[in-house]
Amino acid sequence: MNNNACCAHKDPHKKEPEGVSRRDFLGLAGIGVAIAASFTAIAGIFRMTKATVHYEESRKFKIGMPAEFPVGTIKKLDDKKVFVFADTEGLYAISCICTHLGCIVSPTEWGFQCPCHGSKYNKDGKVIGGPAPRPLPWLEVSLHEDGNLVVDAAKEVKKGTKFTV
Amino acid sequence: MHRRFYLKLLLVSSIALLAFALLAAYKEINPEWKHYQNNYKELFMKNAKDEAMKEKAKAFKVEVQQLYIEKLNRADRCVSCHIGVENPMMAKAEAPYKKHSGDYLGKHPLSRFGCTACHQGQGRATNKEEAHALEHDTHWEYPIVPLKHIQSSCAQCHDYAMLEKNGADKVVRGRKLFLEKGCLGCHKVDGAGGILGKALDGIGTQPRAYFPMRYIQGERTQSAWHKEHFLDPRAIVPESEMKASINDEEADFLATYILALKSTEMPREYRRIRQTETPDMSGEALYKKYCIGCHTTGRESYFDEIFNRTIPSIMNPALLKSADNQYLKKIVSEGREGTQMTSWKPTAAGLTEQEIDMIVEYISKDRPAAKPEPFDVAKFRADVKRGGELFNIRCALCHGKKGEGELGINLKNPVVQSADPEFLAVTVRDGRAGTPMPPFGKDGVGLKEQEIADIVSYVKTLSQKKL
Amino acid sequence: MSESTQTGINKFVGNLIGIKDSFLGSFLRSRSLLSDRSKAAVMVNNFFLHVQGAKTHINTLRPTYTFGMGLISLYLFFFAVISGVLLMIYYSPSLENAYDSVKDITNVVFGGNLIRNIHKWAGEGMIVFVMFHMARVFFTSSYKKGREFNWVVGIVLLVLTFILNFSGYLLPWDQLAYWAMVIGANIAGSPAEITDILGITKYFDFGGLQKELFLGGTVPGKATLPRVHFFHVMFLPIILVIFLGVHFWRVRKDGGLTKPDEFGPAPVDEKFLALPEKKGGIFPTNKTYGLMELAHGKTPAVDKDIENTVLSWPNLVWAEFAVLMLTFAGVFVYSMYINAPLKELANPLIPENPAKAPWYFLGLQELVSYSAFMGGIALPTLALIGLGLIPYLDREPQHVGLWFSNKQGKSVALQSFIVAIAALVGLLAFVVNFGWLRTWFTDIPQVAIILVNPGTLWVGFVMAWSLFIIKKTDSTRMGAIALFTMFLVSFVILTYVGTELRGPNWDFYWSKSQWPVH
Amino acid sequence: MEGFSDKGIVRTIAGTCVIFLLLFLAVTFHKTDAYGEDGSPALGKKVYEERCMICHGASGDGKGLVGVIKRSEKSGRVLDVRPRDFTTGVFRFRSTPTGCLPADEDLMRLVDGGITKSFMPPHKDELSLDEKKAVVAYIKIFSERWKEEEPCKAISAAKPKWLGSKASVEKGQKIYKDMKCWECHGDDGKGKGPKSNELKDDWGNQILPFNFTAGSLKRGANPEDVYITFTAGLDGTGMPSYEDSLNEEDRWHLVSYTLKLMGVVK
Repeated sequence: MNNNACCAHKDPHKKEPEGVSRRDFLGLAGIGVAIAASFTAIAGIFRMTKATVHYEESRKFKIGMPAEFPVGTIKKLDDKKVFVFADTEGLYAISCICTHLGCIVSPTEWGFQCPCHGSKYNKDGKVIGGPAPRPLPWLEVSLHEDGNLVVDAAKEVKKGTKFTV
Repeated sequence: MHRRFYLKLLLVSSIALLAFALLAAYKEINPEWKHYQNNYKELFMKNAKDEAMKEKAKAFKVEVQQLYIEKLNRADRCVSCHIGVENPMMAKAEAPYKKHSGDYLGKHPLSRFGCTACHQGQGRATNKEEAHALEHDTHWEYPIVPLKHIQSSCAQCHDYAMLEKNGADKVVRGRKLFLEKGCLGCHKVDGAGGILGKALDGIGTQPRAYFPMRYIQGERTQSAWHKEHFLDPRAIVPESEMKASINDEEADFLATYILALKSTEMPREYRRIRQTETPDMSGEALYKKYCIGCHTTGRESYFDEIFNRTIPSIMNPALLKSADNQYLKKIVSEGREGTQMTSWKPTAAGLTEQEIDMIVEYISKDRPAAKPEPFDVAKFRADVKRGGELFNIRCALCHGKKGEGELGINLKNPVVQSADPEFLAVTVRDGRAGTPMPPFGKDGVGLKEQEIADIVSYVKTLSQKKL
Repeated sequence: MSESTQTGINKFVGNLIGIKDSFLGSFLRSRSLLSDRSKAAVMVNNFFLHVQGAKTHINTLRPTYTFGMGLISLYLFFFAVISGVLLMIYYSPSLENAYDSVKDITNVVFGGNLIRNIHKWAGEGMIVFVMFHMARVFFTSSYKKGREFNWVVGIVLLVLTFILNFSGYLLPWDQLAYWAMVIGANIAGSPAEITDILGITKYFDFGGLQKELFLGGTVPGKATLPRVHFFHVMFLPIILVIFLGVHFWRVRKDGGLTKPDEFGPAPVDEKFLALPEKKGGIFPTNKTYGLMELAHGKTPAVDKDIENTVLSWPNLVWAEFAVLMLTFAGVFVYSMYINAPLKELANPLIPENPAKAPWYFLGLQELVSYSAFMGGIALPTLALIGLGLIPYLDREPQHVGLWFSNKQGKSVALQSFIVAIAALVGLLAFVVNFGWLRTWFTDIPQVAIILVNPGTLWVGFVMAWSLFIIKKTDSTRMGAIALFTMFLVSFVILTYVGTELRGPNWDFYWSKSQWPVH
Repeated sequence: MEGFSDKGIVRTIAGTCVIFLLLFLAVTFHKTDAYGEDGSPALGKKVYEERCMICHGASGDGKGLVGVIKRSEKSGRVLDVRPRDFTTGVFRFRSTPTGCLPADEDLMRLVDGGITKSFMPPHKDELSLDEKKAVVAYIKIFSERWKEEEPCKAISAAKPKWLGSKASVEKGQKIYKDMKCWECHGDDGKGKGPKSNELKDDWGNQILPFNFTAGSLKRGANPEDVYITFTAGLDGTGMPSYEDSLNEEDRWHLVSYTLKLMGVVK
């Protein structure tokens, strides 16, 4: 850059490096920072719309004492949207939220039926008909230190895992 | 003159619009409730005796009446049609102008309670069909409570002792029936009760969609459902195991009580639960609460088609002769796994230890003095294989090859498996009088004591057999 | 008396008397409406009227050309906005009061039920008339040279109309609303199916993001209603108005509505034009000036209206005003007799059975019942992109302004119509009777069902068919007609199947009376 | 709902006809292979004492150690179930006309299959064929009638094609009304007719008419069994034989109506 920038003409003969002149640099920098600033603002706006706290009950809940689930029980905990079964091998919980689009499946003699789009599951939750992409998730059953059974609706376990008291 | 299409279109549309707008305006200013209020005004003027009343009648203003109750978050507009509900002169008028029956409005002023707190129905509606919401297509979850079940709303604030004294006989009778028919044997309420049926906490506020209406003949409302379900449970819920022999009148009372089990509480200052009467803790009351549903009198054992199993006679002196209270208590607490006999301990069905003791004490009140002849099983060297053969010939008939039980009781459950062998041996030898279990010992089939000991040892191995 | 010599009082009184004229003059900015020039001025100088040109082509005034579809859609939008604003006075978007406030509107507010019905039916009417408008624009090939981008803006408007209607029926927080939110959110979240298969959900869960943005959580609840209310009342209408502006501005820049190339005014047009007031005089027209107008033709036209146009005032203004009142009357009468639905209060435990969306989404619901991602997102997006690209793939300039272009167009449309009905009905009958991959091979991996399902098969068939038509007729226009006809047919058939033939558990029933009561 | 394409329907009808034919042949052949008369009496006595005496009593009079078993039906009625008394030779589930002794096959069938709701357990795989023959022969000693009377010929039952058709059901309903079946079985077939409470069997004990809606018939639910019940009647109970009062075709109509009450036929 020649130093007397204010009024000197560029000397055509003196070969100066093909760089960016000061005025262009300032212009480019201005535009660059403006874009960066607006993107940050937009990112901020989007981040703002993402709810940081959910007004929902916790998805880990107690369902009662083991004795309340003797062998052969089939119980639908309505407000928790979970089926709890007890058979000779142990206790297990299957979520009743359809994996297709979130309706509540209802029990039938051959398994579960979703009322919204016709997805069908067998007794273990495996999809046997309709558009459901994944089987009904089996949820983790564990024992709370105070002796109550606890189901964690957020933690899916492999099909067939049964909790023995 | 103008053949112009658009001008004609404009004219026609505008005329149509104007006409329908006027029609709409007319319909808007003549809603259903205005007709009722005009009739009421005439009636009021006719019935008004003295001058002041006449003046008041004339000054009556016809408009939407609304009772807004902040604490209950209700805005009831029922009084827009039921306009004469507080007017003593309307005592003899027919509905909807009739004065409210009894002096209930005296103690429960409209301004503080509104109507739907007790009568349910759709308070915000301003026409009869939607307000009463009896039809399914009114899309309202809480149809109006029929008058014969209206007392179910009293229990939201009053305790049953007070209700009994003040004539709320239907819901009180309903509760007495509920506690005496053994409903708690299968249904849990407030944490205590069996687990075969659905828990009944808050059943009174369940929305209409909760009840399967497929087989209902009458009205599709909660109260009609309960009534029909009590009369024939399996007709409404085919796979139900409900054992209820309830006649028509009892069904009404029970339905009223069931509707009184509400999950929504009235705010604190509305409630008049002064002193909750101490629950009758006597053995008999507890027996009626929990056991009578299946064991009825407890005197005779019978094979039940619904459970597909024999229900033992738990107050049978023959049983009490050889079974001591400690064994009975174990049965009541642990229940018989694999059968409908639920475990009643505090962590399961929720009875306290003391309650279980009271029940066992009540059951064993007719224990005969004589003790059965002792049977020292220990001195016999038991041959389980021989016991197995004998079991298959003699016992499998009634108790099932694997002891899962059908006519005979289930022998696989932990209570029998861990019972005292002498008790089992005595039972096999003497049989159980009053039940189909015959004596196999010397004064019956005539098996030798060694054979009985073998059978008992084989019975003890039944729990390993997979069902 | 000149101005300066008058006394203050006289001036004041003079102005006071003349206030009527001075105000009117200032307001209307035009003097008597006799001469052409003043009629043109009225159009140009008025803020509202200047959206239309000073002169209008005779073809535009023929009802049988556009049937006023676009106009009706616009007016329906007006009525929806006006009634919407009125509803906002009483509606409260909080979970506890939403349902009660809607009940109050229908029960107590004076005219409340009527206004709510108008808002609902104007909104749904928009969908009907926007679809007709799109069909009219397409079949009169009014998307050609210069108007391509306006067609794309039209597609955006179509989508906005659907989403506005969707967010609308979520607000009352009744059973339909709650379960529509659950299903809508999960459709939005269905890309997670794909990211799961690709195993990248942990890093880039696009589905989850969309669902979170819409619900404000994982389940419709306290945070969802205000968001939907914001979208429905503020965000979407503003965007729609912006695009509307662009849409109208471009229509004007592209020279108003399209018109057939060889156009001669037919005697029937007389009915649609205002009679000339001027009875005699040299010039048949009211032309009192030598305004040189922009003429498109080659030969100078003297004493003949330029390019078969007439003054917008009063012709077009009357026409538009008539359509306005027609639309208003239509919506008003419909709303008086048919109530907007309002189901039970939302109950997260008991889904409705059948859980049916309003009619215009039932076609989509049928596709969704085959695969959530494909039916819910992929196929609709593909359809919209396909529609949007039509003007860029069919650039044949001939036959603009003629319904179905020519005789061949009509036959291709008819052919495609019949083939579409036969094929789609056959496909649906097959699916209903014999089920699909999942019923035959229960262990089939989900990706197979996502890729091969009745939805994808049908879209594939439609594309193949239109390519076949292009090959056979050697004209992209014909291919476009085939494609568009099949799109309309499938929309109608799938909607009918979803409305009439689907019952509880989305099973097939011939009639509603066969539904098992549950 | 899985509908069948035309090809599917044709294939299924053909298949069922073939199976029915085989079944029919098996049933007819099965009948002719008569049971041997003998079977040593000692073995019969041993088996009887080990398994039957406990209920049917040492003298076969039905008063064994087990005594009366109470049964509570689904409809809430409680019924006393008593073991069969062999001394009178009166049996209910016979394929021989009313008043006759049962054929050996009848007894063998009862020992094999047992009677579901009367706690008579099945012995299909507990006893060998010889033991069954022996015990069937042994119980004949309890009643003199076996010595005096000649066994009668079994009733044959051929199922007509139109059984269960709409017309047949309607005719059956008319017969049900005319023959006053509803007096015991009730209008809805639930067994609660006006006279259903004061019915007594030959031994004077209360007996309740069958509840068609409760499903399993003791003798077996296929139409032939129902037809035989109408023709042979259930001796010892209130159920008369309609062999003479109704011709064969009417009886088959009555069978159609019964199947409808039981929900077997739509």
